[in-house]
Amino acid sequence: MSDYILETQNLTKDFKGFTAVSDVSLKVRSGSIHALIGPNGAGKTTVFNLITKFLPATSGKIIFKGDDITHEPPAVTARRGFIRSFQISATFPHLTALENVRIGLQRKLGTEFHFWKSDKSLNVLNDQAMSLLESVDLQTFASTVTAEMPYGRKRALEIATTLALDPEMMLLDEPTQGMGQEDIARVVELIRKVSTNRTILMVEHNLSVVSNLCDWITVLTRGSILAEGSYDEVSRNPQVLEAYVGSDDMNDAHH
Amino acid sequence: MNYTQSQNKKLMVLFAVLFVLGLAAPYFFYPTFLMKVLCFGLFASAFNLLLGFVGLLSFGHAAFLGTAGYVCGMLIRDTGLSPELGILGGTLAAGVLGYIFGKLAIRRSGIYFAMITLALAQMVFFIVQKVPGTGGEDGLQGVPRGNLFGFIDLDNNVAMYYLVFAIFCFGFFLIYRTIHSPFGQIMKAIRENEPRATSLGYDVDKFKLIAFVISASIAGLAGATKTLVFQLASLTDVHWHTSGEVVLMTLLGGLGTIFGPLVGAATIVTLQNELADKVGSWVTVIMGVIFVLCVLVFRRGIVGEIQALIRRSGVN
Amino acid sequence: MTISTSKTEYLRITDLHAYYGESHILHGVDLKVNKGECVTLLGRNGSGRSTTLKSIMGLVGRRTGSIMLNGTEIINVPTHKIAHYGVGFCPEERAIFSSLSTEENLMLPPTVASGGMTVEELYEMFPNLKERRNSPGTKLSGGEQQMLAMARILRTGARLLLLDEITEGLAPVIVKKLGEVITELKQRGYTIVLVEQNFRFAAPLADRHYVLEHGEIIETIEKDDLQSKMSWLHQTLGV
Amino acid sequence: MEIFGVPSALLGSQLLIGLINGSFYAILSLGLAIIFGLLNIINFSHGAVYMMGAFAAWIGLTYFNVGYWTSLLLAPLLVGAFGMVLERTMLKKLYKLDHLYGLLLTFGLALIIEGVFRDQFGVSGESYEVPESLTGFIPLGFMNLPVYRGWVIVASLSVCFGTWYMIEKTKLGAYLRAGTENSQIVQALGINVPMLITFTYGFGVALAAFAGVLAAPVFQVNPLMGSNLIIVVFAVVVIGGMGSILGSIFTGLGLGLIEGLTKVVYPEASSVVVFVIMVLVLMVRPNGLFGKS
Amino acid sequence: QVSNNVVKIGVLTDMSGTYSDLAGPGTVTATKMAIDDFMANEKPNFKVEMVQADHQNKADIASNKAREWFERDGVDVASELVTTSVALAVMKVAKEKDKIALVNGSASTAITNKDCNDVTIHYTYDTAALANGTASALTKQGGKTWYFLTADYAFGHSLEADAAKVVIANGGKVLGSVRHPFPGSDFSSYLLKAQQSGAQVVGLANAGSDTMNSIKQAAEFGITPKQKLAGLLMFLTDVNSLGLKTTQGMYLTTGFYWDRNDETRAWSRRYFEKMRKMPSMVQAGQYSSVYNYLKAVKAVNSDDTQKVMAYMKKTPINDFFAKNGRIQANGRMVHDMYLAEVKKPDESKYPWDYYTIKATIPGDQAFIPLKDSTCPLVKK
Ligand SMILES: Nc1ncnc2c1ncn2[C@@H]1O[C@H](COP(=O)(O)OP(=O)(O)OP(=O)(O)O)[C@@H](O)[C@H]1O
Ligand SMILES: Nc1ncnc2c1ncn2[C@@H]1O[C@H](COP(=O)(O)OP(=O)(O)OP(=O)(O)O)[C@@H](O)[C@H]1O
Ligand SMILES: CC(C)C[C@H](N)C(=O)O
Ligand SMILES: [Mg+2]
Ligand SMILES: [Mg+2]
Repeated sequence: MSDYILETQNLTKDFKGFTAVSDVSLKVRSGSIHALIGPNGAGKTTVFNLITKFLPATSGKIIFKGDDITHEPPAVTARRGFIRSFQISATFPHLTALENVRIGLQRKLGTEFHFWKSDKSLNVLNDQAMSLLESVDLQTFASTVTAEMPYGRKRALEIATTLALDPEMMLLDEPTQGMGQEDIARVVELIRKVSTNRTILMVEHNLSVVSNLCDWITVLTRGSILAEGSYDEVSRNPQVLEAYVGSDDMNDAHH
Repeated sequence: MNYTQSQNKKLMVLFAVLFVLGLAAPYFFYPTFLMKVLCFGLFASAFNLLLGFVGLLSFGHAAFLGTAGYVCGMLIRDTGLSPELGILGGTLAAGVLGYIFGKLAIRRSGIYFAMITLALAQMVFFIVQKVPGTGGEDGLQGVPRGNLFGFIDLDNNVAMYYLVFAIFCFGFFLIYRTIHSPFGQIMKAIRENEPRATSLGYDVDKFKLIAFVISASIAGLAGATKTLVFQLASLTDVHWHTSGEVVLMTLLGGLGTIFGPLVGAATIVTLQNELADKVGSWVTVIMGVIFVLCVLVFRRGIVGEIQALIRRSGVN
Repeated sequence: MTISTSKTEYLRITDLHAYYGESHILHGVDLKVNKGECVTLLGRNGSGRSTTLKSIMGLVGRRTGSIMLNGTEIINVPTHKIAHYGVGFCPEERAIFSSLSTEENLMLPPTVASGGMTVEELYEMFPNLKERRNSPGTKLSGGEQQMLAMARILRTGARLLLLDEITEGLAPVIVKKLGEVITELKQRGYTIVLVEQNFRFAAPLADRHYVLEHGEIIETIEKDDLQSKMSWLHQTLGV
Repeated sequence: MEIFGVPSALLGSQLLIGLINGSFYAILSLGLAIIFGLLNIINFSHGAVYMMGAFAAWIGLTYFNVGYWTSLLLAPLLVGAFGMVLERTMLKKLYKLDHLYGLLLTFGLALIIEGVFRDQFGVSGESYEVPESLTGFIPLGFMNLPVYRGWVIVASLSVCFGTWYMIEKTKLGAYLRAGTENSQIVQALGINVPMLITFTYGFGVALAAFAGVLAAPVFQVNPLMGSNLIIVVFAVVVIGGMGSILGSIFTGLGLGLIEGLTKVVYPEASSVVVFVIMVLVLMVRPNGLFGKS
Repeated sequence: QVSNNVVKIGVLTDMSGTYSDLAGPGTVTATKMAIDDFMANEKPNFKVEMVQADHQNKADIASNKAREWFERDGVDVASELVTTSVALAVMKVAKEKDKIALVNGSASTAITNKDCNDVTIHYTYDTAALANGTASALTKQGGKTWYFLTADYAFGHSLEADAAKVVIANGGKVLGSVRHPFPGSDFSSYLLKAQQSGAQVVGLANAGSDTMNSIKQAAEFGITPKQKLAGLLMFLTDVNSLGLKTTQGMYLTTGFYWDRNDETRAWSRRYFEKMRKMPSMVQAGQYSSVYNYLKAVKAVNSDDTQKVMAYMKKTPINDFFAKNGRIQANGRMVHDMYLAEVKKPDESKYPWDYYTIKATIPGDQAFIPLKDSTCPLVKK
């Protein structure tokens, strides 16, 4: 088994003659936090959609822990422990925070198709759900209906729900987008905390977050990989500076 | 937690009261009318399970009601099966049909789902009309009620009533249970945010399919029972108007409420029964006005409005 | 750009309350913007900044109070007329139309006054858009849509721009470009209300900052006082 | 010569007839598609307003001595105005809600309209004569095409393509399409959306009324003439792709043809064939033939 | 011995659907007239009440309603029952509850043949009588080759079959037929088929709006006058709404025409006063059947089903509707039918002056003779 938990080989996506992703070979090391950055329209979201099978690839392969998952349905991939979050917050708005997390936990119970059982049978999951909520600092919101929670807390809840599946790898699409500074700090801490024993691949424009958090960075432009390396390496790469930052100092790009 | 517990207690009390009322009802009301209300109430509840709790608008539910009715009627009349087996057979047939519909329609969503179910139901209509033995336009007439388990004479209206009541309670409880089950919990999640549920590893289509089959089977149970009550299955049962009517019943009673469909069914059945004779051809106009008002003013439906009223007075 | 015009009051909001259904979101907002000024609305998520902008456009369910635009009361004016009074709104959700091509999106809003930017100027400013001009609006990437939403209102000749989180999701290179655009717009005499998370972006552009919390203005900071208030801002907003 | 055991002359004439029916489907489904597109409402009363168009022509002729050609213009205007009143007073309140409510409201309206007409005019309906200038036949060799039916094709195709052009190629059309997606923002960009919506609804209704006037000389003018048609027209819109303009036009014509063929081969099934096609199409193209995902 | 001293008559009809013009509210009025006239003329020692309901042409609604009437409301007779499926459903309930069904609007011969029972009277007309009138007249006039346009349901099939039999019996030939979905609106493609067949007569084995649209479109495609159109079932109301210009010269068979003699005129004028329309045969038949039923109740002084039925079957009917009408063992009321030709517009002198009666078809030639009935009640 290689060090890489996820690999793409020559991944390509054409949209009616427009190549949004071309020949991307990406390697994500187990246990790392890996960032995907690049100018707008570079193809980051598309790469994400391809990896999670929300879009079919035109050509190329996706390999997760040595298995070719290119043509697997999304739910099956998810059950391998490979979970994504969405660019816009994805919770179940009319369930309480506790119930949200329980949805994640329920799969392990194996009773998801039991329509003849009482839902009281789910209460055995409450303790576990509560401790997950605690881990993201949401214990006080346990019986709040999600729709009434502040935005930043919803993102945290989403992460807690994802954690309930105990995923080996998480994909986060702009996890801090639309957040205030305070929430950003909270989410960065959270990501750091949950990254132990997990691999994280994220798209992020906020370079302070990236520099703070990420072990490895891949820069995309126009659908192809422009550069890869640690934050320091990448931020010194003149091509990256020109294409992405538009000045000669990466720090200008911090919010 | 406490709040929901006391809610639950209230609900249980309500169930008990209604159950007792249901037992006493045939001594105060015309049993055949009550049976019609119960059959349509069950049908609408089955429909509500899909629309109100899963978010799928099926515009072809009459196909299940009708198919089960015809199958049950033919089994009893033409092969001499006992009433309980006839009902079982009808229900199974609706379940199988539900599986086929589901397989074909489930991947579509929103209005496309509604339309594909409508189209499939139209085909069922056509088949029922054409297949020999259904009686075509005349309907399947003269189905004997027979003896339940060989010794309860169902020609007695009161006996028949208690059978229908028992069937209704069973179906209704099954729906209630499904909504409040681990399965129901996932269904709710799917309705709220489908992509998210997929990304958590749930096979969304499979859940919807199961819900669809449950709903179709219960609709079938209602249809088979209805055939036994009226000793007749007709093209009306498979006509798209019936599919539309069940939407109206559910909405009028209160979409996504437990009792709404029953109340809606009772209201519409009563209106049709009573109004038709008093106002003649204006009945459609009056029905139209009711729907318009219901949509413009009482959107939550009868039960929904009452619930809202109670909640508001409870808060104050 | 004489002193006198820049001192003319262009927008004044007094005691503005706004509601979504039963929830009361704004609790008496007061603010004012002079002609040619750029002000920002700062605050945490959910503090009501977007709602303030939407209230000006008449896109909120119910409002009370007063909104004076260039001497006219507009609180009861229908949304489309407000736009014709010269207000351009760039919403936070971008709202690019998928059944329209990029160029149709750009050309959609009617011209409300002369002096808007030309299409050529806009394409020069956002070359991505030029390249994707014929592709359907929502096939654009998140950032491209953001550019388009901004470009769309620069064409119309609107003199008051309400910009909600325009740097959101944009690569630094574009953010920088937008900064230059706004500076230029200010020079051309546009009046701008900016809602921003990206304080680094907003700070050098603004003449004044309003800080909102729970639907109320809790602090007004003039440009010159910014340095001295920095630590307070840090505390309240985490910037 | 024979095709499927059917003489080719008969086949030719049946296809032509199919096309004529298809042109009714096309105008009706076009109106439905436009309304669905902008208002997000499945206009169940479309059949009823079609009927109103036909009755408007009949009433005009019978009581006010208004001729066919005037009716062709006047009836859509009147019925369209009636539609606008409905929109202003009722439909307007439903835009933020689920499709379902619009469907139910218009269903209720259809019941009311049809009920009132039934009470006034009975169900047997009334006869409307083919206008003098359009009587007679065009000999086509394989059949005698009534001039009036020829006119139906010409009129409906022109109206359909005119409408298509307006929506796809003009600025007004761009407003419509944008308004379809996010009317609030379109309004914030300075376009009078409520007015646009009212006119669109009126226009869609007027199209149906126009079809009604076209139909009056061919079919018995009858309070229920629309309710029998509406389900098929729904199917057309769905097969074409909800809200797709071109989709509804082509599908309308195409289905007319297919229905025509069915009437040759297996006439009893001609009322169900459209649903079979709908299922097949949706299996392969979930959003209809011309629909966007 | 009339139970509760009240005779209750239920009028179960189509109040708002396709058949509401030819039956519907008009039959309710006719029933009321019958009751009022009966009370005034016969001065019975019991009361008569009427209830009415709209069955919307649905067998299930009809059977429900009838059940409710018989079980709960003490109704003695369910009457009118337009459309065959309704009639058959109600007949079954009536049999089960031992009450009477008076069928007027429905056409199918099944009512007095394979589905017959001993509590039903089929009063006004049936498909056999229609065929024996129109089809035989036209065939005899030289329309030897026929093509049928048939509504694809029981009634259409039955009408086509009966007419075809008559055509063949009279030396004609059936070249083909096409079945159209019911209800339909565009008949042009079927009409073209009929045209292509070259048949001399195109037989319309359908009813109501289907017939009307067929006639209208036949004119449009130039089928008429080259080929002759036979409306096998047309009511006065149909002719009224299509207008004479379209229908002129057509033959039809009817059980009643208002302008036939003084007696019919007198009654019809009274009806007209109330409805502002002349009566269809169904409406006139409804009056006659109800009136004669009440007379039977008075005669046997009981509302007991079997007693009343027995009396009615042995008593001839003589009124403005029928002369020497009699009810056969299978429930068929046998009376004279009339072959009518629709007038040309310029022949029509006053409102509702639509028909010229061409021939009277004696009852025993019009209806299926008892010996040919397949009704199990008929002892052979
Ligand atoms: N479905 C599609 N059809 C056609 N073109 C598309 C489609 N989806 C994306 N594109 C194009 O592909 C390119 C890459 O888009 P993508 O969304 O992956 O960008 P991104 O890197 O996530 O950018 P951003 O940071 O702005 O979100 C863009 O130019 C976009 O216009
Ligand atoms: N359509 C709506 N219906 C109900 N409540 C709403 C709606 N839109 C916003 N709100 C609520 O109004 C409050 C203010 O929202 P607003 O969008 O103005 O905040 P903001 O300061 O712009 O923050 P953000 O960073 O989230 O954009 C929030 O609590 C939000 O939940
Ligand atoms: C014309 C109708 C009154 C006849 C009816 N359709 C029947 O089946 O008898
Ligand atoms: Mg992106
Ligand atoms: Mg905001």
